[in-house]
Amino acid sequence: MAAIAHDTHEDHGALHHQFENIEQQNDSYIVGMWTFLVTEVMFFGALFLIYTLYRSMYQMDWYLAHEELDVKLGAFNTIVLLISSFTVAVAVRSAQRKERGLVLANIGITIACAFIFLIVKAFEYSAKFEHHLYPGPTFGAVPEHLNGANANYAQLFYGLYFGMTGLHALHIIVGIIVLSALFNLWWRKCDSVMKDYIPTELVGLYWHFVDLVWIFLFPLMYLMPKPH
Amino acid sequence: MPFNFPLQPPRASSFADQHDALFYTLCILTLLFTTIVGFGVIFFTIKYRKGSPADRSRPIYEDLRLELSWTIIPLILGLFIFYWGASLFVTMRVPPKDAQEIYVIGKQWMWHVQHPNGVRENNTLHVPVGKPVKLIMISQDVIHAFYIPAFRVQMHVVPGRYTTLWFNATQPGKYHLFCSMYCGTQHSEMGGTVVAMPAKEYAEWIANGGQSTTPMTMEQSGQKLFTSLACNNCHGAKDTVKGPSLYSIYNTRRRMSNGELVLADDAYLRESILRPHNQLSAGYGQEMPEYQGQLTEEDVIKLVAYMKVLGLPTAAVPTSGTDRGSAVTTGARNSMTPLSSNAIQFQQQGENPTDATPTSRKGNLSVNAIAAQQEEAGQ
Amino acid sequence: MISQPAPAASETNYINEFGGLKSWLLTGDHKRIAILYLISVTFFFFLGSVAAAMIRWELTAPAGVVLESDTYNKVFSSHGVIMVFTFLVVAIPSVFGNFFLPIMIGARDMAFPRLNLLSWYLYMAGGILILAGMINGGVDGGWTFYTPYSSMYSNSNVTLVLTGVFIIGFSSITTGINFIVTTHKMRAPGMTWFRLPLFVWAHYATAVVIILGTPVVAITLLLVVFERAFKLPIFNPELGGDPVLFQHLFWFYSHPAVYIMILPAFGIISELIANFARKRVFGYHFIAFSTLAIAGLGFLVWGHHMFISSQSMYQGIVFSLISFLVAVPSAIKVFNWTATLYKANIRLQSPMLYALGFIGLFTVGGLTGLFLGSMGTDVHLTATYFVVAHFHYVMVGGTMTAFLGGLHYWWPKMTGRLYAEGLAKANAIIVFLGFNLTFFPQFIVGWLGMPRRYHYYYLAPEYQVYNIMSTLGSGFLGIGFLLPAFYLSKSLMNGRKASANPWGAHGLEWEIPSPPPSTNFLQIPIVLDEVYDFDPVTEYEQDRAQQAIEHAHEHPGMMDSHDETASKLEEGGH
Amino acid sequence: MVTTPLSANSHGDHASHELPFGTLVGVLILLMVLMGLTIGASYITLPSIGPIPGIVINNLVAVGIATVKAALVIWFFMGVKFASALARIWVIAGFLVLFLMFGILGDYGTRKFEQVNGWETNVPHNGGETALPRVWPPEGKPSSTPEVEQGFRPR
Repeated sequence: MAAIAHDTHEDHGALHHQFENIEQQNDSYIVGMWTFLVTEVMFFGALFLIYTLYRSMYQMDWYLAHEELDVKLGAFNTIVLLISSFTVAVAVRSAQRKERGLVLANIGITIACAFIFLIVKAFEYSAKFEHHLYPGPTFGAVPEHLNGANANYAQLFYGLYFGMTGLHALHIIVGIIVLSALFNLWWRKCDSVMKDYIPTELVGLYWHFVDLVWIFLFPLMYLMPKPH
Repeated sequence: MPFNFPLQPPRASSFADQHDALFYTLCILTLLFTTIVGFGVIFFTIKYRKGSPADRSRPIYEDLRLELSWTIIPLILGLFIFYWGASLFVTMRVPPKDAQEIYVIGKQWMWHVQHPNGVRENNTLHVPVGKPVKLIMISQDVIHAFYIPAFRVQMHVVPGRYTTLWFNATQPGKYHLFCSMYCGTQHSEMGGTVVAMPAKEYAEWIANGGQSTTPMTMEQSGQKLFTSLACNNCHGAKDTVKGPSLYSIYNTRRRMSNGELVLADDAYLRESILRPHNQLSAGYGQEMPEYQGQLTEEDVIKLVAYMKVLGLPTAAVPTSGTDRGSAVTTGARNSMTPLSSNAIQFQQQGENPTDATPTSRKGNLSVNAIAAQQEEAGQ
Repeated sequence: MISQPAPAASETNYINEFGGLKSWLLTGDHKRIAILYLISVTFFFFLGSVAAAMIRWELTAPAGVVLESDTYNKVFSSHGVIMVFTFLVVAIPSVFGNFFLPIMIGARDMAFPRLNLLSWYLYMAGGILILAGMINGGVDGGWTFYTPYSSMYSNSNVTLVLTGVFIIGFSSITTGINFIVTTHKMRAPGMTWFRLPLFVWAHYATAVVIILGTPVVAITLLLVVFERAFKLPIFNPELGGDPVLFQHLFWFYSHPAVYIMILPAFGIISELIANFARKRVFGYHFIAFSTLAIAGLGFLVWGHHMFISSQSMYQGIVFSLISFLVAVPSAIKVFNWTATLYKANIRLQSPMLYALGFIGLFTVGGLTGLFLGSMGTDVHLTATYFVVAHFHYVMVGGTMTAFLGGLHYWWPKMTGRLYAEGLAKANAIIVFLGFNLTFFPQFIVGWLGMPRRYHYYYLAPEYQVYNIMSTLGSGFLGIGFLLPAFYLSKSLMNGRKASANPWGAHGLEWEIPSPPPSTNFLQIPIVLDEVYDFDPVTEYEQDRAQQAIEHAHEHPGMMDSHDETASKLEEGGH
Repeated sequence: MVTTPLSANSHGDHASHELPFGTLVGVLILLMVLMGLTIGASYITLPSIGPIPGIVINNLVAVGIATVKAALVIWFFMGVKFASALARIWVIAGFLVLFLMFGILGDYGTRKFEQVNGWETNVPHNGGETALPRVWPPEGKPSSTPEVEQGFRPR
């Protein structure tokens, strides 16, 4: 059977021994990736749950605390991530069309975007650290940066801020590693990616998820409406 | 070592009977179904064992009626039990308006109880029989759980949130009081006695500011103070990071932080209770709160008397059972002394979470164990 | 099933085809990974049992025997953490699921072999971290790690151990992904959903629960780690955080986790009952769907662990209601297994003994669950030894018994060797009796009000007698767990070679040689017949014939009706 | 060749799944526009509608827009549009269980109906001194959010 499968599809990558044919293999990888993304959804979901609860408890203090975050930087980062998500989509498309140049270009742009995002984030973090807005005994040592928010609830807010954006940044870093590996494979014209678009697609799916998380993080962290 | 086989806890509250009714109903159901299944398994296993001459023609593999019957019947039974349990739970959860309120603070590792008129006691709860009592509880550090098996009541005591618990004691007597939520080293010792007394006696007891009317030796009342002020939280059987051990300290020479040797006589003990920071034992900071103005001279004498016998061969320690009700009584001394002392301790812990002060309880145990056994003998 | 060339033809199998430690540590073969898992979970189970023995010994006296309270707290916490996170959650899926799920559906391997191997390495990494934490200083707080104790007050190695648990969580996630994709995508031609053995159904449901539940506890425990390491004040009540929120998130996983532990056991028991009763499982569809129902409803009952934890009374009522609903599918299973025995041909071989024991113990365990699901009684019984007993009836009496049953059932297939059946039968009985002696007294002492996790109970010395009984039983139980280690490992050295199908069981795994070849199937089978395709009548006649022949050999010369049937069968029979 | 059951929901040749470049660009632009919308919406305070306070509506709008953006990414960029039924089931299952988990909030929503009064007010002798040793309410501006008044924590 496996032999037959090979005959019907000349233009695909290696068929692993446990699979019967290439559809089975591709489908398995896609479904597997989605299953993994579902676990990621639950992973961040718990954090969003905590966020929702505490924000509903301490609306005003959190509003005051969040005024310290820089919406402009946040928006800029959102744009960067959206673009990167787009370029990855294009990369996958080009991978399906086997246009190596386009793939390389788009993956390159994506990696660049990821780095820009991280750099901006680094600036934001360092500012918070200067203003003693990181959780811990010295939190709120510079009271004017609390904007009059209750120090304890503000600390809760920044705890979640660092927790969630930090985990997201971690995912970005992992993304950079994976994307670079993919880029390398395309660069070296490996069959595993040249003949089979699935690896590109999988990395794409992961990157889109990272983007998804930020799509929710941005309004929740940076854009709290004033309680009234 | 009592080797009788107790089969049910005492029933001492109005909940106990309702609760036990449900409990035994469930026991019967369990017995019933276990018997059905067990009998079925054994019977079939024998009848249809390999090669047994039983008729196996026309075996059945699916039978909707059968499936539905053992889906529906357990479901109905379950819903019935659910309704019963839930309604009982609601009665247990919603205290009556006229319930007398008693305030409980849980902290590592003691229960601090405060009666409405300010009478305080530790690890002991005196309640009137026949009157609904509502406990308003909160924890100072970790989550504890206030559990009185004889009353069939249990509730978590959570930091940062008040929880309530109410019951209506029906039988006078002494019952177990446990902390049933793991809370650290001495979790298993964070318990004591619930004393249910007739309303009249309770009124007297309250009126006497929590003194049990029976006279006590100086050592006994000293021990009561010692526990009620939570001295043993820091001054255990061995020296710990929090405080030096006071066991058989009397008439020993102590090295002070300034290097000099001091004889631990009555004067020294009194001084270091009232103004501990004047003479710090070597290696200890100023953790201990000053009791100057918090304790009467009488209280101090009682404490010193207790310290004289503390840590001697336990037989020599005159104890008063587990009735360790506090003796902090009148007006000026109604301030929150024992609490504020722990307040300092708590804030230190808050800043330095990992400092949870493991202390050996073996020494302390001997005293309590004696007490427990005496209580056993008493009952 | 059509397919396989004559079994036992192939001499090379997954064990001897490649040699050397490296070939094991870098293998992608699901069977070898299962063996790696078997060794590691056995090791961890041993450690957990040692901790259990220490607990039991310490509880024989009201004021403790040797240990300090701190040590005792660390011992019972280690017992909980090791048993739950490194044994119960992992054992059956990662050993038997890994080994037999692909074979049962007629696949050559898991969908993602390298992911499968990764999951073992993650498991070992997590396990080693946990052990490291326990060796240098230990950990306390119990396996539930309630905040704020675990996050702010415990001065033990909570951080290290929780990191280990976090990593193990990802190990089971990868296993879950593998199971789901494999079950969906790798089934052999003709292996329709309703031809799947119930073992596969159970593992599919388990995988779904793992996928959806584990990440939640992973992030929750990670937040506790962050709180300890970076002062991230998520559950800190001093800053307005809510410690009860931790319990919500923790139980949102940890109640479904109970089903992660018991569903695979259901799967094994269904296999054993069907194959040793020589009869298709009664109500196959009901068992299959009840498995899914349990997996689904299991996500809606986490609050029944929190009736008295200051959770809202109203939500508590909802949780209690759903808890009673989830009890029904379990009842369905038990009744169906019992009904399967009707008009069957029951062989009381060692795996079957474990299976029958399971039915009894799980029935008690499940029914005592009602005491805790009904809110009124839960108020008194929760956090006492009643809960401990209930949990152990389900987990030790259920999962552990099923694990032993499965181990005995598949040992010949996994190793190609037969063990001493007599000893195995005796052991099954020892385990059953020892277990009941250990844990039934705990029901009573819990009902009397002895709180769990208590080191001293000198305040209530009347509990002692039951604790002593329990400790006695645990001795027998210990023997029951050591004996198999002895005779199974002995069988490896000088056990008789096992045929492809020593039990006369039904299922794809019994149509390939034992031990199986590296690719399981020389050619992918095409499944044509139904699952558990036994016919009781013919089975019965064959049994009679066999008996007759044995009988004839015992008493040559004497002729009786048996021999006639026998000769008849030998002419026209097989 | 024997058809394996998976081919029931497998989609033959994946190469046919590529989106037209225009669509991708369109989605990107749409996402940008929506982002601008969120930022704008966060600065205007919406009026309350009936019982629902305006702040809630503000939040709903913000989350709603984010959800639309997420849907766009999932549907087009991540190609669920073409993914197998199985993959779609997983997407749905994931968000469904996430939704279930938010049932945790039900606890906090219903708890206020049985709120427990603290004792400062009704302990006569200690003049409203809190029984809690820690400074409570904590330093800083006392919070003015309605939820807090409703007894999420002792006041």
